[in-house]
Amino acid sequence: MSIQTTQFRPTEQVVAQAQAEGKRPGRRTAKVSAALSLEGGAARLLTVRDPYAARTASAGQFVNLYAPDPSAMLPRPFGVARTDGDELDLVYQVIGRGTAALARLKPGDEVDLLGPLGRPYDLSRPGDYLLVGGGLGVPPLIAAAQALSQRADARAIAVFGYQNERFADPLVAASADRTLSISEPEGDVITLLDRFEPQLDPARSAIISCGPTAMMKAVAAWAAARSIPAQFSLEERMGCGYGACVACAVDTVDGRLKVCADGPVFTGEQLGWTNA
Amino acid sequence: MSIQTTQFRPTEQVVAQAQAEGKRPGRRTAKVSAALSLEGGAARLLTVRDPYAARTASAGQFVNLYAPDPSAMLPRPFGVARTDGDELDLVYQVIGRGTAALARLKPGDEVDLLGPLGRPYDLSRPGDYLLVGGGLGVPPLIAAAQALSQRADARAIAVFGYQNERFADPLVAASADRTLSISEPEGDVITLLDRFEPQLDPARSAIISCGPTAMMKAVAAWAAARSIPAQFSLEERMGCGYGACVACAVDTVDGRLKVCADGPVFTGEQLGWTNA
Amino acid sequence: MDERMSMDGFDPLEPYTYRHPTQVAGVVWKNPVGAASGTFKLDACQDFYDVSQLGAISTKGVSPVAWEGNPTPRTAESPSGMVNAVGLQNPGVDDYLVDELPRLKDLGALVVTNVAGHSDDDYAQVVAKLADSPADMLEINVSCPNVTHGGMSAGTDPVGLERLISRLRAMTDKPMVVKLTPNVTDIAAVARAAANGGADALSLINTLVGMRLDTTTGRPIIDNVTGGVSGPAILPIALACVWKVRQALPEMPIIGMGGIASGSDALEFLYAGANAVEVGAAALVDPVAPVRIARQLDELLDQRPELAETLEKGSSWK
Amino acid sequence: MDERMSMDGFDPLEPYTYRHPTQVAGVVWKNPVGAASGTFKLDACQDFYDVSQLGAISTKGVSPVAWEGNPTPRTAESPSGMVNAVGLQNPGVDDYLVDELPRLKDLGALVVTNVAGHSDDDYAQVVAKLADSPADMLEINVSCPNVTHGGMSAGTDPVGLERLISRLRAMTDKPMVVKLTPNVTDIAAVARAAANGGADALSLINTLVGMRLDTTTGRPIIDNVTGGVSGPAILPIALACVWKVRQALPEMPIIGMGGIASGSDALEFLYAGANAVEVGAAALVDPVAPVRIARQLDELLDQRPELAETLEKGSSWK
Ligand SMILES: Cc1cc2nc3c(=O)[nH]c(=O)nc-3n(C[C@H](O)[C@H](O)[C@H](O)COP(=O)(O)OP(=O)(O)OC[C@H]3O[C@@H](n4cnc5c(N)ncnc54)[C@H](O)[C@@H]3O)c2cc1C
Ligand SMILES: Cc1cc2nc3c(=O)[nH]c(=O)nc-3n(C[C@H](O)[C@H](O)[C@H](O)COP(=O)(O)OP(=O)(O)OC[C@H]3O[C@@H](n4cnc5c(N)ncnc54)[C@H](O)[C@@H]3O)c2cc1C
Ligand SMILES: Cc1cc2nc3c(=O)[nH]c(=O)nc-3n(C[C@H](O)[C@H](O)[C@H](O)COP(=O)(O)O)c2cc1C
Ligand SMILES: Cc1cc2nc3c(=O)[nH]c(=O)nc-3n(C[C@H](O)[C@H](O)[C@H](O)COP(=O)(O)O)c2cc1C
Ligand code: FES
Ligand code: FES
Repeated sequence: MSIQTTQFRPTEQVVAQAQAEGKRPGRRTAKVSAALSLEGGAARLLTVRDPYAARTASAGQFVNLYAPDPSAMLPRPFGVARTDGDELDLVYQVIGRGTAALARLKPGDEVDLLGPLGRPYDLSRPGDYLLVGGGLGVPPLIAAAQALSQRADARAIAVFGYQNERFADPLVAASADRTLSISEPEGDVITLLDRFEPQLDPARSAIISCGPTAMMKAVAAWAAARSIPAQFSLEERMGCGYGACVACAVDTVDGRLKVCADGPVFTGEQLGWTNA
Repeated sequence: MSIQTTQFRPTEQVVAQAQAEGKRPGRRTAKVSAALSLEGGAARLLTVRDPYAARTASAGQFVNLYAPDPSAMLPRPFGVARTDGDELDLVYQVIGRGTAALARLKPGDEVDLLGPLGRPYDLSRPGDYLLVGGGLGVPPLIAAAQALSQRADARAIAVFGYQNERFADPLVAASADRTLSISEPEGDVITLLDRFEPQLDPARSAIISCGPTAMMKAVAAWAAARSIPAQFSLEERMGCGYGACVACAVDTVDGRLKVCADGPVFTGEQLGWTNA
Repeated sequence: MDERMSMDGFDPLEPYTYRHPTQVAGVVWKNPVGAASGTFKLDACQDFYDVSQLGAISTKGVSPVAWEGNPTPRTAESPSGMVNAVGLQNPGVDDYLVDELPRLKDLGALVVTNVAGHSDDDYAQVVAKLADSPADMLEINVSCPNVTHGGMSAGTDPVGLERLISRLRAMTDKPMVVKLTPNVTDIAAVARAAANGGADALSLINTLVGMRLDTTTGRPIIDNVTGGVSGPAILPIALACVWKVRQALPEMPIIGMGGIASGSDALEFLYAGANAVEVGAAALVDPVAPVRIARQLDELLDQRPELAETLEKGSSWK
Repeated sequence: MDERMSMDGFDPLEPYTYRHPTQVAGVVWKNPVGAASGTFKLDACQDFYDVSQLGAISTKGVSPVAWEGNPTPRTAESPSGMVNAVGLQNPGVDDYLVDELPRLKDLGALVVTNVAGHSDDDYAQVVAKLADSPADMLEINVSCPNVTHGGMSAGTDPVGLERLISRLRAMTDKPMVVKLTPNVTDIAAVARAAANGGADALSLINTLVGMRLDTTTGRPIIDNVTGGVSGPAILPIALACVWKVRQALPEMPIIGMGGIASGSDALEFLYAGANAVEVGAAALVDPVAPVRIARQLDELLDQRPELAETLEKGSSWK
């Protein structure tokens, strides 16, 4: 009389089999390498050892984590924040039941995961990238800074807005060329963008952004006014995270698309966020 | 949006509060001290640190364990097998989902528990006690042997029948005055009782038993034929284990009673198992 | 944040003064959390907590004479839930009147007496005997899936239900709650019928019909084959039922239940439109759960003055 | 014993020959496990496994024209389950006929095309277009709780259902499965109506109506307010529905579903009376779950030769 939603399947085995057949690896069980609280509890950092996800994820992609609690069935999607060899870092906040269970994980524990999922930011153009993030939207931008730091033809300028604690600054500063940040009493990312504008060459700049929708729309307007191409990573409640259920619809100029599989990254044009 | 069926409540705190008010402590969280496999996996031993249960349980009583998996909600009742200071031992077999989850517990992990529950064996008379157990019915009899070993006026003769591995012999032999056991190819507990009969004084003997119903009924008939008073510990699927739901009914000469609260120990007379 | 920690200091025995009472059909509950029928037994529960701490106690269904219930096994587990087919085993109304009811009242409990029957006459007989009793409210259980006659069938036919409730209504002045089953195509229609018959309040939901089979034998686990599903698994279904009935009957007091295991779950029912809630299965797996949930809800209501004000009206989100 | 370990060696990609086929309305499934409608998308799933490995693929409901579905949020979690209100977003039958269907057939899948409509005419329009298609079976979805017209209402009224199925029956020779909703007082009555209309098989259950509210805002989580509950939480309810329909219609092929997450769960449905099963929510939380379950069931059936023999008949425990 089994009622388990999954089985224990070690990540190495699942991945080896899938790769041999040219398929993507399904849900699997990975080991937790580290679990920390950031800046007095404003967020948490979870490091998971999953060679496949760590070595194939691109900035903007996410992984599904599954709470170590079979009664909390649905996936918890988290943007990949940083990769290091076989390990990947996730930065998250405790919101409800699933993240509370994740926060109890200790190094050596196991956690189920799927991914990497979704389409990454397009970072192919050379130039300056403004990584504009708010709150828990910053993790994929940390990954973008890491990716850009490998390149000679691009610079990463982190522009982060926080409610209070600037928990992600140390994480992004390790890779970004510059890190600007602000927290609510002082202003928001638009305040920072306005301050930074004198140093900006719109023609060779791009914005990639992730955060609350209101913030992203403001960023879209700011970018549109300056004709800076912008990409946005959306959040939506998901049923599967890999494109099977159509729970995560978003209206775009190309019709109703799936945030999980057609996104989470969309251009300002796709979203129709192009009015300054 | 919480959907947890319980909360983490450390056993010391729950017990101290309850005792101060003269109430019984509710469900609480205890630490696992040891978790072993017995005799090549025939059964498992779980040692839990719960001072209240360990110090108040009597032989025949049980505790509810709750699987460390909120989706497996119902209690898993287990007879208390042995107590040592603040710790109690449970001996169990992996049957389904809950016991499979319990088998994954390691020392230092936590497990929720309630109890001790039910009414114990009546061991008040002096004399010889035949502890007749089959399969996973032996745990409460180990506790009975332990209790009887403290007494000068009583002896404990363990009469254990197994399917295969005699996993509980070492546990009961530590306290019993004699340990007789048999496994299926050779015979059953009746075989052993017949063999032991020459050494038995029915007038100063009593039987306490736990095991499969068919076995206990055979033991009841054997005891009735010799006018030996006998007590039986029953098993029934439970909803609560503490007397609230009436899921665990058993027909007795006193009417329909609850196995969990009026039992699990009943006399042969109560059960009407008195025909030789 | 971590809920696991939030009740570390919870003490079911410590004197506690609830700050957020509610009202159901004019009866004041000291807090909005009661024990659900069939999951509370006085002898068992009073060992663990002071029963007067709860908003109300809904007792096990009482029938005209003693019922012995179904054969065992009577219960099986299901994912985040359980299936039961106790079959309303109870000592009958005469025993109830001299034993459990006076003892509950002596202990200061607010008592909702759950009434069971195999036929309209059965219900009438029990209500007649309870009319002058100290019970605070009556709860007519027309929704038990585990008895052959009466039980759920009475709660699935709006016409028959209205007739039954009208008849019982004439027999007593006690506030009368009708307990509804979710095993119907349109719960709002049944709720309206109960209201037309004169119900003062509705309680919902009773269990959903379910079963489990043993894959080693291929046979049902429960002797009765099917039983009623309760526990967290049914929470979203119960919330939708409460919400639908609240939309259909904006003024009707509603006692919501089904899968409540935390103060936050209870609060969700209040937002869906309940005036009060009851805790069933969760109390089976922790005797003090109803008290814990009452305290948790009390704290959550502190932060929601707007809800506390409208609590007695059944404040749905609309 | 420890289930957690039992599939350590499970490889969804390794060639595997199933030993226990089944039949549904004369159509042979290579194993009794299919993917449930609405939880399978070819583009998403074929990345993870070879779709021809499953007994069948039930595709997302197709409507006469493209439907855009409901606004987001479309999903919420519930204990051991989920609530969804996708609202049958799909590109319409014309697109389906030139895109997903031929691709599925090229990959060797056995295709059960799920048919959606807002009205009887809608269903008829889709069935007309599918009549000559390569679809192996049609599944008439009269049980979706998430569309305003048609959808579930068609599946709660036996008279209307019989009329609808009779009409569709006359339009095609394809084996026709009717998908039933559990949100009714008497599922056996609805099943009989479908049979009278000419259904070749029944599939059950679709989701149960449910909702969740956000206790920080007091408002429903899903934009559509209510949605359909699926996942392990509904397993015992689904088993009881299958069992009841099997008792009422001993010869009718039944595809059972609702909460299946393991081979053992699937086996339980076979004992309850199903000839085959489908996996829904479990596939959303592990793309390869249907393949894993098919393998687990295959191994369990090895140990039950008596069941394998009667599998095609829908062998309930009675
Ligand atoms: C593509 C994507 C990337 C994300 N990346 C991050 C990240 O890097 N760091 C981070 O802290 N958060 C991130 N989020 C949000 C994160 O997924 C939610 O905070 C988390 O799922 C909440 O889970 P819970 O169990 O605590 O909440 P609960 O309320 O218990 O969750 C119940 C259900 O609702 C879903 N849910 C609740 N809130 C959200 C939300 N805001 N967005 C989507 N689903 C939600 C959960 O996934 C779950 O299925 C991301 C979301 C998406 C869609
Ligand atoms: C008073 C009492 C004392 C017991 N003492 C012991 C003991 O010392 N050692 C031991 O190994 N076993 C003992 N059992 C049996 C033990 O409770 C079950 O084996 C265990 O609950 C099975 O749980 P599971 O999760 O593995 O099985 P599952 O099948 O997953 O359990 C599902 C549900 O069925 C119940 N259940 C399943 N089998 C039984 C059963 N045989 N009896 C009662 N409920 C059952 C479970 O408690 C649970 O609620 C005792 C039972 C009772 C009633
Ligand atoms: C073991 C058990 C016995 C029950 N007996 C009754 C009863 O006698 N009368 C009644 O109206 N409801 C009865 N119920 C239903 C509950 O009161 C409640 O409506 C239902 O279980 C849903 O709530 P829950 O999910 O919190 O348990 C019983 C439920 C259980 C689990
Ligand atoms: C996201 C989602 C979408 C669904 N869409 C459809 C559909 O289009 N047509 C249909 O007949 N059933 C649909 N269903 C119902 C499932 O096919 C299945 O009947 C139900 O979910 C119960 O099975 P489960 O518990 O395994 O998910 C959908 C279910 C889910 C979860
Ligand atoms: S979440 Fe299932 S398709 Fe995006
Ligand atoms: S198990 Fe609930 S009364 Fe015995």
